[in-house]
Amino acid sequence: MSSESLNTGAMPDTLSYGEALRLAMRDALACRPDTIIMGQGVDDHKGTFGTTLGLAGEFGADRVFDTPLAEEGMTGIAIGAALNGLYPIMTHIRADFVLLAMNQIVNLAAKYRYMFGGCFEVPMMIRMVVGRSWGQGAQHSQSPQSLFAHIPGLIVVTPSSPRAILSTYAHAVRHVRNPILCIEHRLMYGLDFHMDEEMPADPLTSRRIRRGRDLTIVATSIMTLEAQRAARHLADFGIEAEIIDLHCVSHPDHDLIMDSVRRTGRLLVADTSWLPYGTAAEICRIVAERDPSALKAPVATLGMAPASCPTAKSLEDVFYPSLRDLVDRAARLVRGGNHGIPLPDERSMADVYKRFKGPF
Amino acid sequence: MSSESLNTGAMPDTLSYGEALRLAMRDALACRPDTIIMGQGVDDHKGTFGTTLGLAGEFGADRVFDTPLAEEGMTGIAIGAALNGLYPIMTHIRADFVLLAMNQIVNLAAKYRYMFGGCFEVPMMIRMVVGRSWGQGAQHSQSPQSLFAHIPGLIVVTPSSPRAILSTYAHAVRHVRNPILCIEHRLMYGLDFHMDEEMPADPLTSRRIRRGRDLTIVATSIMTLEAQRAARHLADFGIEAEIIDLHCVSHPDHDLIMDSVRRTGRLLVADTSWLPYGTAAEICRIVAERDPSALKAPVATLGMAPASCPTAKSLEDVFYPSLRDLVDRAARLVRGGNHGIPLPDERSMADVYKRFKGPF
Amino acid sequence: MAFTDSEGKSDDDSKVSFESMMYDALKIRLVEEKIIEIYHSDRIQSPVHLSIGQEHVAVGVCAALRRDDPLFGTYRSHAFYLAKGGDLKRMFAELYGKATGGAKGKAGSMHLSAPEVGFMGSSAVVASNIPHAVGAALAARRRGTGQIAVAVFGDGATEEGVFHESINFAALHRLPVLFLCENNGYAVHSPLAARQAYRIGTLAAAYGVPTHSLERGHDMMGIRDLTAATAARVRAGGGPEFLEIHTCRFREHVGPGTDFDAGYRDDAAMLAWQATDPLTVHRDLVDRMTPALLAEIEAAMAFADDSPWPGPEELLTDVL
Amino acid sequence: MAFTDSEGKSDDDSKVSFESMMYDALKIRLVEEKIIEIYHSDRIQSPVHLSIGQEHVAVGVCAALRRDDPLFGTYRSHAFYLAKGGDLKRMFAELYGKATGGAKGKAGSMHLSAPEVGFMGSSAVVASNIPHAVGAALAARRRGTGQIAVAVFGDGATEEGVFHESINFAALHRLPVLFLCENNGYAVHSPLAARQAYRIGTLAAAYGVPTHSLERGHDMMGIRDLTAATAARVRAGGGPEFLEIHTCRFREHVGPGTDFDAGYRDDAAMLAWQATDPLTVHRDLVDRMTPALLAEIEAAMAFADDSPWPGPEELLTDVL
Ligand SMILES: Cc1ncc(C[n+]2csc(CCOP(=O)(O)OP(=O)(O)O)c2C)c(N)n1
Ligand SMILES: Cc1ncc(C[n+]2csc(CCOP(=O)(O)OP(=O)(O)O)c2C)c(N)n1
Ligand SMILES: [Mg+2]
Ligand SMILES: [Mg+2]
Repeated sequence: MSSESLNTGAMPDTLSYGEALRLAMRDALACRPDTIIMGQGVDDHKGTFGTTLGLAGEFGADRVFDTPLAEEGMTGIAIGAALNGLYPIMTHIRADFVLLAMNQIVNLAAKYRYMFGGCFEVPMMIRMVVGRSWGQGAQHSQSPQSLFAHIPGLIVVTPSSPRAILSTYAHAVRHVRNPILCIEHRLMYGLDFHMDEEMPADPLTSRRIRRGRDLTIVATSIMTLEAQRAARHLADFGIEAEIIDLHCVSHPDHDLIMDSVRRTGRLLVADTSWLPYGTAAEICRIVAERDPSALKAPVATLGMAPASCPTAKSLEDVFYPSLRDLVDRAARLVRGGNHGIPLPDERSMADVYKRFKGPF
Repeated sequence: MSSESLNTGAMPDTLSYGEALRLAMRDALACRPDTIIMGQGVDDHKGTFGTTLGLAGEFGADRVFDTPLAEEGMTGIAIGAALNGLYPIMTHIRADFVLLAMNQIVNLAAKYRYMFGGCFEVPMMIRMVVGRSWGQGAQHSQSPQSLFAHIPGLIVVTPSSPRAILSTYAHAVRHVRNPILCIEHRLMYGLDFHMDEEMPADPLTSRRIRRGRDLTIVATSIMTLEAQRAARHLADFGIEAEIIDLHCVSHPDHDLIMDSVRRTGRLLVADTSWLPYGTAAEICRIVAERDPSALKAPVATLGMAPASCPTAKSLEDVFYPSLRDLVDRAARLVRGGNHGIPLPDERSMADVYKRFKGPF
Repeated sequence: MAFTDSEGKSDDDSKVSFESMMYDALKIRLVEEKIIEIYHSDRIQSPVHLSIGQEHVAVGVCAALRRDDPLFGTYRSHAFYLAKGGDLKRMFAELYGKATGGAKGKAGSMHLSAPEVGFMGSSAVVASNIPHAVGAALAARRRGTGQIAVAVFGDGATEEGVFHESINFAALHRLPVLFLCENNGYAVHSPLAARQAYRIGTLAAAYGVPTHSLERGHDMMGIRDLTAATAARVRAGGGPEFLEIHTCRFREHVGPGTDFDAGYRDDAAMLAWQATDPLTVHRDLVDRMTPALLAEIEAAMAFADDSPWPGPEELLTDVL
Repeated sequence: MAFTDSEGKSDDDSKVSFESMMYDALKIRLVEEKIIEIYHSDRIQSPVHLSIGQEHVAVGVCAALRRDDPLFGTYRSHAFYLAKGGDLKRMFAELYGKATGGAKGKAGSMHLSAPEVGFMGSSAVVASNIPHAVGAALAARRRGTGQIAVAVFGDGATEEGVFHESINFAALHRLPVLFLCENNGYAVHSPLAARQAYRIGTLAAAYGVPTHSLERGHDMMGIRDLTAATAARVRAGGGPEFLEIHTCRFREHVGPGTDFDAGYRDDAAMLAWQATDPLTVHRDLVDRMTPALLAEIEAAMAFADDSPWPGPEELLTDVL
């Protein structure tokens, strides 16, 4: 956790992902008078899954306000506001809708600073929620980190815990003068976490969240939790996985990844999106460009199946990699096909993080 | 070249990239009555850099028509037309503008078939031109293949020759029932090519365009030409490069790549976009997942510098990899840092393919 | 029988009768009430956006369309799916995520489709279906099919730029499109006043598109007649037209409940609507029709229950 | 001197004088004519979208703005850059791709900026700057700066959905924005009739935004006065307003040439415009002012010529 003192009061021992987001939003408004939060429904009784609840009342309806349905326009408006002295935070209840604003994000927000030779800065935050389970279907389930991380000028994070949220968002609001895209995961919103995690001083990087000698798992977002579950299971059978939470997918810590792979010789990447041209590809690039000879086995990768997300639960359960898949792939990586390690039973992550059940 | 008989008359010995595009467009209109071409300026006296010139006159203003400035809307209109029996071809004079249509392409066109369980098909083509040189700057120079190739349901090609254009477009118009995105490169439009190239029967794949034992170069779009220039230079000094034109970036030929890398042990990827989360990353994934032990050295990658494209020529010249860089990186890969191979002189590809000079 | 709306007027035989529309509307209402009833059982594991209170719009409009007129819907499409003639068994199977669903379970409630009756799919990205209708109309004209294409969308959808782009192109080329805006006054929990500086009808008219605004969205006969007259002009080549039909969503935006306790709207308006709702008013007709419909619904649910889940072999079909 | 426009009327001292506006307009004209003259030399290696024929709009509008009013331009922004007070030396250096340019050569002709005089950048993606002005106005109001924000765009830009989204939000929140549409009748080579089913003024008015259409885009005094009156209301909190100013591009869309031979428009309209162009009409004033301006331009070009190229060390600065 960074040294910032958040405007959040005393920190409890445990906190849910959603509560952390609300604290981060509150802190952003409290720490600078020029922060605004804009998004569809940010001031309604649901408050963006609770994360903006009460903030319009506390900080004023001119600082936390609803918007028309106009993703491209509102993103451009946020950019203009940032250019004239505000710190806008935009929210999207699904990351899929951010594709409507791709032009403003990629052609404008990402480029304004460079294109004008440093004359301008565009400090702003775009929050978006990745949907999963309960029949989100093809248009409410995408996780677009690689689309943004490909573009110079953007910072992209996929926080996997309240600690990561608090430190990253506080740091961004205070110190980052570029657009930052925060890709949050709906399935984590209701989960409680212990607050004893360490965070690096600069939270815009990757971090190791578990040490191990047998393989390296690089994970994003909720796959970090899955990796930890898999690691605990594997440990019962003598396999020690090291886990790196990629976190800042646009600016991962290459050294951290490489050092780990050099030690373990085995790499598994677990991402929330599709594999081609995704995070799995990028991690492979890092290793292949630096030192592929560090690999004692081919890299294993896990992500969404190469299709749109189906709605039927029976298909969704196989569309996403399960804990079973993760354990099996990790065990194979270390011990080969006949690894003999029993696979855990749960079929679907959504069943485990059960707090999320429709309608949305 | 596929076995299709194009509606193009006898084929000359040499053809320019731009003329090939015009022939392909003419063929698309001639081979099926339901083809339409829609785009800004397709019927004007410039005719999309000549590629749609005269076609409105020949096939009718209801089949080749200008559109308002409305990329998202017009893409949706093309989708609707495809759903009701037409084969729409859309044009964009710069790929950057296609970002305005990202929602329709990714959330709709790519998903319509799968999302509805195969009830519908969306056969259509979206052509877009990558700008380079003559101060195109940050917003007229992007090459978004990786953004699209990440999405299941889309087919993405980066043709590097008239043969590739003729066979791929003819095949797409006749047989492909999904959206195909054709990423064309402005610098090649005016170049003449010999027509003696071989094309695989199914042009939606990658192909080897040069054999060599010392290293494998995987290239996209115009980088394929650069790779050939580099290979000729390297050959003078005893290094034989094998070149694979990735071509169908969404569906590259994994076996072709892997077989080549197994033989040469060395891999260089040369792409027209940024490296992170790009084509270079994807090729590294293919090798790392299959058999990284085939690599005798770290993979070398070449693409745009990690910044927006600067306008000043002095910066643009270093923003893009030069022939020099390509030769140097290839030579290092094979012979190490002191390779002793003299580097060719040209600073910039734009100076070589000189036919392109402003204003646009 | 108390006739509250234009259904009292004498009816042209060639038109779909009031009774038949009541049947369709009741069917939709009962289907959605059944969905509410079983939602807790988790047989439907997906978000449901109910049309209860708005069924009459779908029924009235579809009564005046040709079966092959392509219509593009939204995530809130149970009503239009059924009004256009979509099969009930396949619908329940789709809601249940079964292989016998219209889309083999890949679509669910938000993405219903029934191409065999011109129901061309439902997109859950607001306004994204509007240009599809325009494109379908372009194709209809070019292919000489005589179809008119219908874009169905809510008041909120008119805020998206693509609405503007779509209506401009349709008007410019005088395409056979019917723009149908179901104005229920809310986008999720946001009232019109928090989102729109314009009046929807005025905006549409600025494109030179004839617009018709109908306050009484429960008046199926009125909707049918207005749609029929409008569709005839559109079909005859008169260019696109715009219908705005005011209506009221009785339930929460998404999910099976009500949410008048949430404070963003009170139930007074809803109660006023309910008082004129033909499905409330015509109790006798409703009572008469209900048993057969319930039996049909039970049969559809049984079909869905008995149907298999799509197996893993379905995961990668229909991609390319 | 033959007064053809409202410049004949008596002039309020607090306002920028006609002579001073003539000076600014002439400066822009001469700068662009110089660009044409040297374009073949390849000193400017980038696309140039000239404003020749349209300078008066920029000059008239900027004469009525505060220096700190943020204004957002397009790829066709030489005129607005200079009219807003941007430095000529830095402009030529930028066009030449030199390190002393306003953006160190990273921007070029399409992306001029001069934040010190409120010229907030130029985007080459049509219409993409419109929401920026709206956002800047939001910030101005919240921060109490007293600024009004100006979005400059062409007729074609109104076709993009983002225009609709932006004006709706500005109108809804009554933000201090001036929407300024330079209607030159063409987007590249396409005439309005091939693109728009609406009249631009009518469309803007549908959002409840007061719109003013000015036919005579060469009438700098008229533009200045209209803008001043409009800006005063906007600044006073009256909400956004919309100015449509008709004008004429004398040159090809992009590049230094003319293209009346291409057939998409004939030169009759252009000749009519030229006949009332103050820069043609007021020859004496023009002749009097030209030498000093040419000297200034030569000096700026010399400055640009003598300036260094940005070195490779600049390639990766200003990214993060
Ligand atoms: C582009 C986009 N933005 C936001 C959403 C989230 N969303 C789903 S429904 C909805 C409200 C739409 O309101 P309206 O068009 O009036 O239709 P209604 O739900 O009232 O039928 C919103 C904002 C979305 N699905 N797509
Ligand atoms: C989003 C987008 N689409 C297309 C283009 C290509 N383009 C550049 S200028 C232009 C015409 C714009 O016309 P208008 O807005 O009237 O401005 P004008 O050039 O007449 O000043 C077009 C289509 C672009 N730059 N951006
Ligand atoms: Mg609504
Ligand atoms: Mg114009």
